[in-house]
Amino acid sequence: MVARSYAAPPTPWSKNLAEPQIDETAYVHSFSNVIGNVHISSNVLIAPGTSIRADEGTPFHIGAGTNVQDGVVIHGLEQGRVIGDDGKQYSVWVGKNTSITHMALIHGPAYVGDDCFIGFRSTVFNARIGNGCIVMMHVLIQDVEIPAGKYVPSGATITNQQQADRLPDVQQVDREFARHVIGVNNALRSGY
Amino acid sequence: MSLSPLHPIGNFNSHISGEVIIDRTAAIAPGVVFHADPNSKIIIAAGVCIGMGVVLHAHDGNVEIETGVNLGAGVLVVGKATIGANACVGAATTVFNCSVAPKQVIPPGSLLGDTSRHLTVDSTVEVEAAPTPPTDATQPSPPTSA
Amino acid sequence: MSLSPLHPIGNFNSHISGEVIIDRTAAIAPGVVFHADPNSKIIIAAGVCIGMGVVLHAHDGNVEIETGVNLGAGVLVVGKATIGANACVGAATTVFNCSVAPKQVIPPGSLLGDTSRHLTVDSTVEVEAAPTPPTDATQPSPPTSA
Repeated sequence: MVARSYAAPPTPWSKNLAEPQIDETAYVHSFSNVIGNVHISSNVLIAPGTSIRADEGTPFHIGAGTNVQDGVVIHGLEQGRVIGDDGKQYSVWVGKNTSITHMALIHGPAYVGDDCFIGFRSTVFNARIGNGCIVMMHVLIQDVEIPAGKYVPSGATITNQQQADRLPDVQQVDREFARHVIGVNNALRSGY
Repeated sequence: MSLSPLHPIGNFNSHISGEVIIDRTAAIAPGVVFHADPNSKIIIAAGVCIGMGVVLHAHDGNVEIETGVNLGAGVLVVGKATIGANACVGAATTVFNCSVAPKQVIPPGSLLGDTSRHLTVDSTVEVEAAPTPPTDATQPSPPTSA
Repeated sequence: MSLSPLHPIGNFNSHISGEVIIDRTAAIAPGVVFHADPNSKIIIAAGVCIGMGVVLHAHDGNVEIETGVNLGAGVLVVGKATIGANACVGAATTVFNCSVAPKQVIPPGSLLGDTSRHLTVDSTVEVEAAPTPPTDATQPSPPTSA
């Protein structure tokens, strides 16, 4: 699959023209915008209409088997970094086998762990989301660290750490619903 | 619930794939994504207006946008859905696997058809959220390490 | 993967159809849809600023955007409506078959006009979101209705 991608434009804080590094098994749709220092691992799906621009905060990492769906935006502030699982600093780290569904916004500094689900139109900004979390739809998560395995219901606004600490654990029914939604999305892979 | 921001679209190309039938009197902004899975269709009737950045994804059934419907910018419709004639769906609304009746007016930022587990996450949270608890607990921003 | 088509030069990334009259001093962002049904008009006066992703759909009457009006991104105006001189309409607002008085300031995400049927969409969810007491998302403070 030929990916249309671009070097980040030179800026006062980044003089090099970094280009994305995309694993050859990843599928990056040509109508997506992938710009700058972005590492895309094996079997990642980047759908059309996505915008992944490492032109301010940089670099980004997207782990193996992760899906990034139509209309998703990944971007980062110039300042602020998270520590990725490899111990290095990233503006945005997304782990393995995670689903970032339609129109979600992941704005760095942000860390999203492995096996997570980020629902339609939810926003993650200046936050860490532990492995196996399920974040439903129209959610705002900002300035907090969410422990692994937590469930964030639709419409929630989680902007202080007490709220984050009291979130309920993911239940089987939540996994099933997320799988249902992802099932819809996975059909995309065959479609493209 | 906070109204999520409209994403400025990175490019103005529209992407249409699968079986998509668009009446020639429909008005469609740039930067839309219409995707019909196999055995599903997207049907857009006469006089429909569709705003920028709208995503329609038909899956396990058809997405039908009936005559005279208006979809504001950034609307997302996923699954099997009918938007009834002359309905008006506000910007940044999500419609998941459900339908909107004819002539209905849906406020901006709505979420329709969400059947996930709804619960009141410890409402006690409100209490200490308000009186600004002094400790470092209110000092989150943990990820910004560098 | 098909080769993407060449785009005609001069396409300014908007969709304008029907009888639409735009003053040459109006500033219009890309990605808008202006659609006037037969026997309806859209009239945009001098000094108007129109944000990205705005949809104007004149239906059974005219949509008039008077001098100096500002429409934020994603605003949706449907039916017959006048936005009075120097009014300021916040992003993602829906104006359905009603008018906004001159100089009025409408908060973002509002729903104005005929809302024959309100759905309480998931408003239960708001409970845990309480720290930022949301104006019921389905009901975003319509300050004026026609």
